[in-house]
Amino acid sequence: MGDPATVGAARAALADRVIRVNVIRKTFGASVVLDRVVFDINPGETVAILGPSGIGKSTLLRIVAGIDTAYEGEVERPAALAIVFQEPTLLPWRSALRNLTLVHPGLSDDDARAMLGKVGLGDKAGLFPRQLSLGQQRRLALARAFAGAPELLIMDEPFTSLDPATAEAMLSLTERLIAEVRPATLFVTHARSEADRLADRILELRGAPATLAPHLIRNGASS
Amino acid sequence: MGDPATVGAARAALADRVIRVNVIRKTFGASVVLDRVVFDINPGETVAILGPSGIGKSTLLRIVAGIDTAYEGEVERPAALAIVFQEPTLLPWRSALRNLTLVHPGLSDDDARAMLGKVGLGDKAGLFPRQLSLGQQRRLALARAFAGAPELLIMDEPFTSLDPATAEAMLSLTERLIAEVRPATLFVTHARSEADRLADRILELRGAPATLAPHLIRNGASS
Amino acid sequence: MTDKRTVTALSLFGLLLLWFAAAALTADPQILPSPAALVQPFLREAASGELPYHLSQTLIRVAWAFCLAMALGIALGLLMGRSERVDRWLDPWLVVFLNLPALVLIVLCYLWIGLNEVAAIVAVTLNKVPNVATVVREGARALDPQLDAMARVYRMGRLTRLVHVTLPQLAPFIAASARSGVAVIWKIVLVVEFLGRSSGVGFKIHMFFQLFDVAMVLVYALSFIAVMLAVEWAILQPWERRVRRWRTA
Amino acid sequence: MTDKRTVTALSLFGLLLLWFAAAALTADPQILPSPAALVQPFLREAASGELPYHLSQTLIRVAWAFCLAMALGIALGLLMGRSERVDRWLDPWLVVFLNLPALVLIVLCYLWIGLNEVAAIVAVTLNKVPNVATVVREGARALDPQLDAMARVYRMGRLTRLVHVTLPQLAPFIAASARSGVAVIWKIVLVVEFLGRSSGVGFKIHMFFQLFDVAMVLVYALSFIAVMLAVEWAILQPWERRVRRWRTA
Amino acid sequence: PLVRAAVLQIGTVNWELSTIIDNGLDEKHGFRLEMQPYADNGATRVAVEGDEADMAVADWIWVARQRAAGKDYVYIPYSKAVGALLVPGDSTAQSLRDLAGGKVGIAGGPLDKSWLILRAYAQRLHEMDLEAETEQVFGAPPLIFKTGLSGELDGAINFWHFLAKMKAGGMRELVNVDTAAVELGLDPDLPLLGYYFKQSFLDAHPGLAQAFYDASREAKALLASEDAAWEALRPQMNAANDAEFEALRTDWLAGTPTPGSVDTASADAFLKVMNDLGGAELVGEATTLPEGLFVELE
Ligand SMILES: Nc1ncnc2c1ncn2[C@@H]1O[C@H](COP(=O)(O)OP(=O)(O)OP(=O)(O)O)[C@@H](O)[C@H]1O
Ligand SMILES: Nc1ncnc2c1ncn2[C@@H]1O[C@H](COP(=O)(O)OP(=O)(O)OP(=O)(O)O)[C@@H](O)[C@H]1O
Ligand SMILES: [Mg+2]
Ligand SMILES: [Mg+2]
Repeated sequence: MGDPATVGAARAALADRVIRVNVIRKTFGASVVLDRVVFDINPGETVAILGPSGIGKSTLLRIVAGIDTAYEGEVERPAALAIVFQEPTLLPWRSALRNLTLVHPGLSDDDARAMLGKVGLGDKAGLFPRQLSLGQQRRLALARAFAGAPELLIMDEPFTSLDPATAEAMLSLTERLIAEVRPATLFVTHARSEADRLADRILELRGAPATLAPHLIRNGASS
Repeated sequence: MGDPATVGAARAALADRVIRVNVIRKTFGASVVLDRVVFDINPGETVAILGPSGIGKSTLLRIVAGIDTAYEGEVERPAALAIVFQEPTLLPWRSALRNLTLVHPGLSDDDARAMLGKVGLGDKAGLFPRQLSLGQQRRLALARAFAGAPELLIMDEPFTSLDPATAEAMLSLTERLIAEVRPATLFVTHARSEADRLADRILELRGAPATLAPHLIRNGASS
Repeated sequence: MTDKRTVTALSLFGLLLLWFAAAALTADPQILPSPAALVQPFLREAASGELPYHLSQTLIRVAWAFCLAMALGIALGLLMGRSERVDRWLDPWLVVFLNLPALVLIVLCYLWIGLNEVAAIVAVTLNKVPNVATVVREGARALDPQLDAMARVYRMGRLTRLVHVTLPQLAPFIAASARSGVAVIWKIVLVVEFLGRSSGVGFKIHMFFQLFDVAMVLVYALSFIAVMLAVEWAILQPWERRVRRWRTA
Repeated sequence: MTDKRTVTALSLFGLLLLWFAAAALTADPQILPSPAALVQPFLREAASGELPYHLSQTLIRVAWAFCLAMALGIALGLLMGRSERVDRWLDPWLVVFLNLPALVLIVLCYLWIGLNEVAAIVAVTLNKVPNVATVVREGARALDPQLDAMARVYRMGRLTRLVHVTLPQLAPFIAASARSGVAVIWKIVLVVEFLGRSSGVGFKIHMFFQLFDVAMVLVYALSFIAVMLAVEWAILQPWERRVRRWRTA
Repeated sequence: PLVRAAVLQIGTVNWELSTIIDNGLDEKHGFRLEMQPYADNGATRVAVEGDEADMAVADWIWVARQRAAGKDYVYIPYSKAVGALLVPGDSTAQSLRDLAGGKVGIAGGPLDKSWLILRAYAQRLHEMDLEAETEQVFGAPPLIFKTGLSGELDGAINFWHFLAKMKAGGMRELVNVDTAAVELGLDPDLPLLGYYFKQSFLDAHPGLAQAFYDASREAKALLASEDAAWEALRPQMNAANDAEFEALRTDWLAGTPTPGSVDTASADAFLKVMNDLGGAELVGEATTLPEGLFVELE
């Protein structure tokens, strides 16, 4: 995790760059999924994306993360990314602990254990992902994203499959992390309450093909 | 789906049997996960299970469904089951439509299309599961469960990863199905509201190893 | 599509060029004749009916042995991969038969069954079955238990499960063992033919090798390879593309 | 553990019984000698040092060819499975080399490189590489794109990705091609040895086959099989169990 | 009766057998001959053993070994052609001694009869252990043929028809096995190669052995006297040129053994030498000449 002060200083020097998303069109075969989805994310800003199931939220995140490159338009993004996929996407043949340390070679075993503790998996370090419940797997995926010091944090419905108490714990953890590392954050959620609590700005995808809703809903509470 | 009246008559003759769950102990290696989880489900009754992430809800459902047989105790269950796993668990190499008709050989293509329409996938019949969004895959899994006429319906967090409007649609659909086919239903949820709305009875798993909470929370609203 | 064909054609052309170069470097037509030197003998053999006859004999044997070995091998591999118990019992046998020299099996088959077509095909099949079983067993061990649970809970029929749940997961393994299978089978057929048949490409190749007529050896070997390329393009690859469609869609 | 060993022992014992029965039925020790008749010749060959010598020669060749073929085959298969472009270019070559008769490759190697050890090992390796590549290519095509995306986004190092993301997914394919690989390699080594080496099990087997001495053929063949069984139990199966642990946990 | 002969498709025996069939010599002697071509020696043996053929060609040591092991094989002579050791045309070697430290290619394997006789000869004449003092490369006949011509070997022992081609290709004979045999006190007229039948087959057809032998002798006589007979064989002889054709023809005719039964005494002597050199590996249980190996012929 690193000392917040140092990380903050490094960040200031390195990455006070705006993340520009400029997706002109994204199609799958004949069907157009995204149409002119254009927005910026400022450094340290948290942006939530809302929208009905199947509209194209995950598709948009994959484009922003650079996984999907078959689209019209371009995206400017930093190199240090972290991502929480909609499904856990762990290495099933490596233990929970190794799933953290392999992805972050700089992370010591002790730090990794501490991180597992924070997401409530302190006693599961040696288990394989298949031996974890789905909620535990999702928390492991969260821990993996938080263990680096990303400049851009992308999360696809990070807090589903969790009971209210655990969800609340994960939300606070995320808030703390964002406050410490100050990454630019882009996340998808279906829960308006989560968006209100975490996001500086809320974008909504609408229509077919999906576009950003004409009036961007702004979160009055923060910034 | 079948005509509700006929199905109801057949059901009365065939399966007015109580489903008895009597799990004395379930262990994974050294760790005991379930301890004396004993309850019945009456024909046509809907039971919700609540509990924190990782407590053993999915494990319990797998035992009830007969997937996991390595436990102490026994379960009496009918033969005609339907299940919605916590993850979609579709056949990735078959189209959405075929995912329904292969599992239910009696289902005509037209009925299957109608069923897809009900879960909002009317125009996705020909797509492979990988071409669907996660929410769409989950709805396909729901459609698969609803397409039979199960005597016991088991669902593991069926309504997550859905936006509020879609979730509401799926909830009503489930209510309608339960009213029509009157299966015994056992489902896991993290949302108290879902439980209150659908369930005749709510069970809560607590502690380590997990047991049923001493006082069963009963849903005053129904039955 | 046309683009793909161009690449394939270019690639084969490159191979031909390499061969021309190698032949020029070797500079001894008895060791490696240039491709041009094969045209004449090829046409002669084709016109005389020798080549088509022996090639068809070999192809019939290969086809029989292939179908038998794949069917038995897949069944055995699936059984062993799915059941730890069966595997424990049959595994030593598999290792023994896998490593039994082709020669031994072939000679025993000929002596027991007689020097006839049945013995030849049985010998090849027995040689190949352990191979297919080994590969498919690995596939069966890697089957997804979740899908299996789903199929069982929904009481899908045996055949439906096999065709729509199990085999699609095994497809890469089956494709692998089919492709390398044809190759291995044809190599064993060569041995079978030279050990006890009076027809077939293997018989001719061995004979021409005894005569040290490398050109004719190559004519026969390449004719078979040409057939295999045709099978690859006309059957195997289109089938694979269809089966793999869901991955790339 | 002990239970497993018992089953294996019983299973091998069953095979032995079957052999006894077959030998009794054949009733011609020149066609199929009974196992008991092999003990004497085996001890004689072992004591004279002949068997250990030729066996070790063959094992060295098999080991070399195996390592080379697996390394090259995995690299090639991975490359072809992951890149459609590379695949399109190399696929025709793969089919050609896959189906080139062992005899042709072996003879060409001997003639080019000389009648020596290097030629023998190169010949076997060239024969086997296409086989491994074919199997591993199927594995590479079935790799999970999601895990790949994850590894790329998190900028995992090349080596880490290979070892911890790619190879574990290829494990069943590598195990399959390793196991059937040793078998194929050893069969080719047999041919290589009888065509142009003066030592090795293949050399002896062919010699005894010329003399029609089935008992000695079996002594040599089974000695190699015994080594393979040992390798299977001492190396391959423990390795597989370790690699497969996550599936069964 | 029908006699099915399992032969190598390219074997030199076929020259005799084709001549028999083409000239109706089989019908003339009261049987019908049919050739079944195979690609490998082993295949012809499997064919006889599996009762798919009634006879094949082998050297009598091999037949003796099988007979001693309990097979009821019997032997009818065909040819006394033996091998020789060739050296490259530009080799300076004058005797086997000069091969010390060199590389010798041998087509028939370590139990090749020519090789064994030459070893005994080297021992007798030069007190030289040929096996210890040279490096042997055993390989398929065509490979020995080709590597020999390429000059990679210091000496080569091959089957006689390859030797003929190698000589035509410029290699030179260093020692002839015939010479070596005489030196060792062996009978050079012993027909090493012959046809073998199952005794039971001959018993079922009395007189067939003699009839077949007569046909064989007549074919040899025909080939010795008439060029036209050779012209008929030329397509299957695979002679690249006239020189090779002539060499093959001369060497083949030189292999004609003296008529009549095999001399058991000299055969026994020969077998003893083989037993000394090759041991059980070569002769198996046939440490002495098995009873009834050679068919009585006149
Ligand atoms: N490979 C593909 N081929 C065709 N259509 C696709 C493909 N991938 C996605 N789609 C379609 O694109 C649309 C958007 O999918 P996406 O996964 O981005 O939805 P989403 O907004 O994340 O939904 P959810 O909230 O359910 O996860 C869906 O309608 C889906 O059917
Ligand atoms: N194969 C296994 N080996 C060891 N432990 C296991 C195994 N499978 C599950 N567990 C443990 O059993 C516990 C219960 O898992 P289960 O999947 O039933 O939880 P859950 O209640 O469904 O949680 P969630 O709400 O997160 O899905 C978890 O703590 C998990 O780590
Ligand atoms: Mg999504
Ligand atoms: Mg669960």
